[in-house]
Amino acid sequence: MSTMTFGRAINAGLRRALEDDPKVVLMGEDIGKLGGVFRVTDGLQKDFGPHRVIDTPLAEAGIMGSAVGLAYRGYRPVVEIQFDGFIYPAFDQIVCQVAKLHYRTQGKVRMPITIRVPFGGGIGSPEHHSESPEAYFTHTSGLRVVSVSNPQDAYTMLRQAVASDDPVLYFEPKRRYHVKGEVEENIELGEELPLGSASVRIAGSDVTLVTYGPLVKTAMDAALAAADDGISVEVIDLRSLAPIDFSQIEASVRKTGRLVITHEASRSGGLGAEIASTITEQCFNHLESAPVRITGFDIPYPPSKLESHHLPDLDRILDGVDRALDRPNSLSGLVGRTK
Amino acid sequence: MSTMTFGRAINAGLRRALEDDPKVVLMGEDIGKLGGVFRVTDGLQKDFGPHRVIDTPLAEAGIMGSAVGLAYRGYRPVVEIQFDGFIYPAFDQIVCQVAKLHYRTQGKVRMPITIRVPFGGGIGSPEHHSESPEAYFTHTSGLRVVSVSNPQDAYTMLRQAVASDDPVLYFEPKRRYHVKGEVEENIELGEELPLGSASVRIAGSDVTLVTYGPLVKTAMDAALAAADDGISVEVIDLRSLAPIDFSQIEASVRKTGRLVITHEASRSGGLGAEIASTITEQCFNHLESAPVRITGFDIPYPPSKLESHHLPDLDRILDGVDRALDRPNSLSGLVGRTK
Amino acid sequence: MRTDELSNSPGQQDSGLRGDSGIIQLVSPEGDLVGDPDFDQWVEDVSDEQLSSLYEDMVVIRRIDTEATYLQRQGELALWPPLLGQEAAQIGSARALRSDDFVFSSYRENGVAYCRGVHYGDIVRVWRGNAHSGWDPYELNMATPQVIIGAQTLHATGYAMGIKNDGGTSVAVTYFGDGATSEGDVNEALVFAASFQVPVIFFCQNNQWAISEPVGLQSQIPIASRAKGFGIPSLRVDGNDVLAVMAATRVALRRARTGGGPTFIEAVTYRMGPHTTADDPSRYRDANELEIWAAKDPLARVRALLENKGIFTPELEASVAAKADAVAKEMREACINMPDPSPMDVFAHVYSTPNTTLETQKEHYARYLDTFAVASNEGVNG
Amino acid sequence: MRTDELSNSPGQQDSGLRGDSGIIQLVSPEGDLVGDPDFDQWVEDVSDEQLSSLYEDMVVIRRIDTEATYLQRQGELALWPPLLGQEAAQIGSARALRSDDFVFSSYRENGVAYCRGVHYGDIVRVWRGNAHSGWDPYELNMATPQVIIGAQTLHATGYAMGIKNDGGTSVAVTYFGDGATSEGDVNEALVFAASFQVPVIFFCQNNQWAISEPVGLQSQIPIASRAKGFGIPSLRVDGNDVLAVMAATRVALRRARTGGGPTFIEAVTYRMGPHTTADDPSRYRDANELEIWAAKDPLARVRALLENKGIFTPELEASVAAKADAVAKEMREACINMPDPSPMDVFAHVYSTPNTTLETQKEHYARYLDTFAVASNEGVNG
Ligand SMILES: Cc1ncc(C[n+]2csc(CCOP(=O)(O)OP(=O)(O)O)c2C)c(N)n1
Ligand SMILES: Cc1ncc(C[n+]2csc(CCOP(=O)(O)OP(=O)(O)O)c2C)c(N)n1
Ligand SMILES: [Mg+2]
Ligand SMILES: [Mg+2]
Repeated sequence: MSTMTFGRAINAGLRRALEDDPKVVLMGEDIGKLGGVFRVTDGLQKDFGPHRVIDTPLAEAGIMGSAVGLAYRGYRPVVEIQFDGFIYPAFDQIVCQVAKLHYRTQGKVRMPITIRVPFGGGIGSPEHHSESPEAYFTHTSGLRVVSVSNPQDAYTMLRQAVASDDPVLYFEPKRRYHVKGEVEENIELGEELPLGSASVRIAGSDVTLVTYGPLVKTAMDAALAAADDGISVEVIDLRSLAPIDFSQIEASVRKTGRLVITHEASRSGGLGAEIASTITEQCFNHLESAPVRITGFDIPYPPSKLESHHLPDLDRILDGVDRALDRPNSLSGLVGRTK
Repeated sequence: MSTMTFGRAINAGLRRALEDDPKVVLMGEDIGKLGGVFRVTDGLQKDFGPHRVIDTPLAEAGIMGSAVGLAYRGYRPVVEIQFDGFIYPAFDQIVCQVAKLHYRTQGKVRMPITIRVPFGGGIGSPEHHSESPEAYFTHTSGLRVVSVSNPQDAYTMLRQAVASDDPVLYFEPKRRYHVKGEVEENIELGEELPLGSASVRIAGSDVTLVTYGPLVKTAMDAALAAADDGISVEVIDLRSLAPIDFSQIEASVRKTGRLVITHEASRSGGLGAEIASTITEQCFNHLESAPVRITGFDIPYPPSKLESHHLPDLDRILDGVDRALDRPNSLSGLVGRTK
Repeated sequence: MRTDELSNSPGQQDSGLRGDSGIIQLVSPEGDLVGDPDFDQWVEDVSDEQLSSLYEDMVVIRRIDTEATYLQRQGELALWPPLLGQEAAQIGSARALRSDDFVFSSYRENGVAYCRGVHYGDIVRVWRGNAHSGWDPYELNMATPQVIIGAQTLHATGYAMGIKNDGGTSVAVTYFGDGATSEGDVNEALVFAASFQVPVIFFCQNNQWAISEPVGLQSQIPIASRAKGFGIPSLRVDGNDVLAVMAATRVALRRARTGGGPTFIEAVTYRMGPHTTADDPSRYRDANELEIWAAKDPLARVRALLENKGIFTPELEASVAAKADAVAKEMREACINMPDPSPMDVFAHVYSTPNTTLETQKEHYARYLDTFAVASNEGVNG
Repeated sequence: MRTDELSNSPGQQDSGLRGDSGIIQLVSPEGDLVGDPDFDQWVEDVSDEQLSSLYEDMVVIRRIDTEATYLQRQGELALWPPLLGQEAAQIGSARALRSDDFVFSSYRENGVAYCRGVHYGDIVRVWRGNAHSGWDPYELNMATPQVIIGAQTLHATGYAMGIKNDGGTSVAVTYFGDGATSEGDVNEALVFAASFQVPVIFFCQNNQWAISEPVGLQSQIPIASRAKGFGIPSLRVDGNDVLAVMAATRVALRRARTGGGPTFIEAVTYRMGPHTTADDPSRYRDANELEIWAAKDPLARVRALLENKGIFTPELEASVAAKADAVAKEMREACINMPDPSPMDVFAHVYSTPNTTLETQKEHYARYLDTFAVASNEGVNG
């Protein structure tokens, strides 16, 4: 057990994966000598060589398509997409190849590819550097999608992702790279919770607050603030975005009767919609109010001077908690159009 | 007013757009002499010349990116994507450029691009020819997304799409191309309902059934079948998928208290989720049961011999109506896990 | 002929590559040996027997093509993409491969699949709508057909990166069309292949058309020139000359096996049929173009060569016809008797590990189907 | 110097293009005229005064670069991508353009923006985080910086399709880096440009690096060769020689304006600074590489030429310095005094027409913000 930053924990997970399995290769732009723009792959090329840690030409479709070819050959590529907003040139290869090859070949060809994507906003970056594209992938059958919220999960789930025989999109909350935490590296992968499980971060009884990735910390802060007002918030960290661990959310909502979901991605068609509608189906008679979504707006990611107005923060989450609890809130008085 | 097929109606709309505005150009693969693989552009290159109706090289990013450049220059490109499954190589240009340029330039640069996409299944095609990718685009801020369900709407909304100063994804239900209907071509665009409006196809009082594109016909058939059982189904054709005309759905659900949504696209993160969760927010106290989603499964589009098991049909929709009405249905007896 | 037989290139030196101007041709349309100082040596080991066998292959795959077209017309197949006219390009290249080479093809390479040893029924499985893949890629060392134009070229390149990492001597071979060369994927594949100098062959069948689009819309200069701008040597070969295609492929294979990196081959040929059975070429191309190319028919050419060599005997003709008949019959029967997939197969193999969301949907659909079973049982009993 | 002044190419004939071997250089690093029989004529009209003005441009943009770097260190900018070392490539090309030519650039072409007449504060607007675009593209005839590598090359190609359709004589010019040449978009742009023979110039600044990746990872042969495989003529030019760059650009412009179609120019230069202010090049490149290129500094070269010509006077030096100071001051002040966007701007211009869903979100957010106003008012009053 040692203390390390989020970024270091992923680095340690990658190192271990490279050590354990000669078929693991890392691919991406600037991941070699530079160690990636976030230094997550720092030192790995030096230690494992340029054939295991591969600086690729600047072409995302090329990276993804050649990872598919490597997987055909029995490799387990771990691909780094430099920033969320640069994943789209690879979209075709992800959606039509990575996601579908196992189905297409009736299980003959496996695609054990891990796609690491630093994502989300809050770091004052220019356009295309702060996006939350996860819903595109959770709507794509054949992929697994996860997001991590603390160094231990980052380590454990990275290793689980690499070990998975199915392709995994692994979303790293870039604004948390420098957060530190305790990490136990001597884990038995087989004994860990499966990749698809959510985790209750704070237990509570009045309202269920579901989130993932960068907003887990914000949600926990909100729960603490709410506690000061005597409101008991249960915070669930999804961890797996596809499939979603609905059983845990369901159990929580049966207890609280109230649900708030928060994410940075735009509202329309975001994960909040899937969670709200599935939970409504599963818990209709237990819900005391409509599930509330606190999300980024339906806008392109704004210039950084405006990002604080787009990103859900503690206050907006608390306003959502108030709405779920039918307490006075910013929408009070607006009848019907409760949006 | 004359009778024409769905495909012909779009052809007529394109022809009129080409006649009315010299800045309208069509672009795509095989749209010239061949008239497109569905013959939707039949005869247009002959009549307007290869500079207005442009057969492009086989490269979707190239088509979309050069359409962006043409729009910069004041043109109004109408792009044909040959099949739904071939839109992904253009995804980056659509998501990062077409959708964002107006926002990026604070309104200085407009992107009046129409992207025509024959979509959906049911025609016995090989892989990648039957997909329903609309949710990727409805989750993308900056785009308008529509789907049409009859020749008149196909004609009118195509012309509205071309006239729109914002980019429009125009999804054509390919299995309905040969359906015939009356089309009035002498329309005043300014007097038409806006592009963003839904339409009640069948009025009803027991349950609201929302759909779009190819399933509108199936939903209407289901409503007729339900009527035989004494159930009055109100069928709403969304027409606009982004933005969604929630006011009409809301009005209907306030009346019926029950909601079923059906689409071909996979369930997780599909439009059904957005509609169910928004309507739950807006009508929580009017809902008598949880909104029900009858959709394609969370699988890649299956081989054509299996597609009838993936696509919602009349029976599955009726089963969903039964669920919404708490009548005996395929899930009866399954407590809680009502999925 | 077995796959490996022709794959042992004889001991020639790599003869280097020609400029754009020269199309490699070893046999004229009249069946005469042209006499090529550079490339003849690459096929000088091809015996009369092997030549006859190449002819047999070409006749058989033409027959497969015809039979599949019939099956489509009879409603047994949903669609079929004929390879008529491209037999020499496919047989000449595929027969040069070793069985451990790995092929990534497009949808039209059914002749290549035949050479890789596919079960005949498996050729049509996809086109009947029964499955998305006709065979196990690892059994034939050939990926199943790729529908997304150009995508497979990157897979081949990545696979070749793997071969190189493994220190292997096999080669990844990717087939694609002239139209595909416009796609970003193909160009990125050239970038990666050149950058990593991996053993991959880019085999472009320039059949002059991409559905209704003539090759000139994709490139106004020979397609083979494209590769040079990426630092990849290329060969332009008469794609209707089975020996020339084999020679070019062997040159490229030799280079790849000996660490020389990628090669691009443009096989200049012609799609004599429609794009698919759903296409109507009369809308976009002149009948006389077809005539011109019919005069260069790849089968007629190898037959003329055999005749000129005096080895085209009635026995050969009969045995080839018998083989073609047998293959066609086997394919037809396998096709017609192919069992439909069962409804619950729709959920199979989305993931290799259980997925809770999908399991729920599957469970529910099974229940739903059961309601019909119950209903119809009730009907029967009641 | 005004934009249009140098854009009237003199009456030379198109001299044709060189092979890969020759890099066009008109002025040696020591400031001597090399004497080029083909290309000298393309800049023979450049007067002493104009040469001094080019020098001024280069000094000014280097100063802009330095000032912006300071502003970033001082926390006034979030980020800055320096163009240090690439002044000749940007000024030599941009000053050759007409004002009605349209530029589609990447993020590093602030020197080009300067030549297009940008307000100095607008250069840094994006990097301060105030907006995604610094200026109105139609005012400068220059699109605002593109962050997605290579995407703008397709926009330029499409724009040029429009010019051709309109029968115009302007030219679309797109700037991109060596790294960008690996992206599918850039290669597809070459396909479209060649196929439609449109007036577009592909201006690649090969500054040897794509962040930490050396150009050899993208291509092992000169980047200029890439275009030829698409049927597009190309020029390879010493990107640190402002006159050579101008000559090459004028050749390409002439071809484009007279219906000759696209040209690809590779300007061989060097990124002397970090990729951006967030980058640390010491992690991946040798200090002595920088030294080698410092000896070829583009500013030093034109200054030496002016000295050799005897026109580098103290007055010139002083006036250039004064201009640079003034520009830097204006930019700094505009930057520091730039008003923050107001919260509700976050919703502005997503669509050009009202969007019901977004209107609802906007309305709600306004109400939400009001609750704070009320709260703080209450605080004040209470
Ligand atoms: C990405 C993509 N875009 C479009 C299509 C539709 N399409 C199928 S085949 C074809 C033409 C391919 O031409 P070519 O590459 O020359 O191969 P050929 O059919 O001649 O063998 C097109 C446009 C596709 N399958 N994939
Ligand atoms: C599609 C995409 N992928 C990755 C990036 C991240 N990125 C920004 S600049 C850069 C290097 C670009 O190198 P080059 O094209 O040579 O231009 P230069 O920075 O040298 O001017 C990279 C990889 C991006 N902006 N867009
Ligand atoms: Mg072709
Ligand atoms: Mg560079």
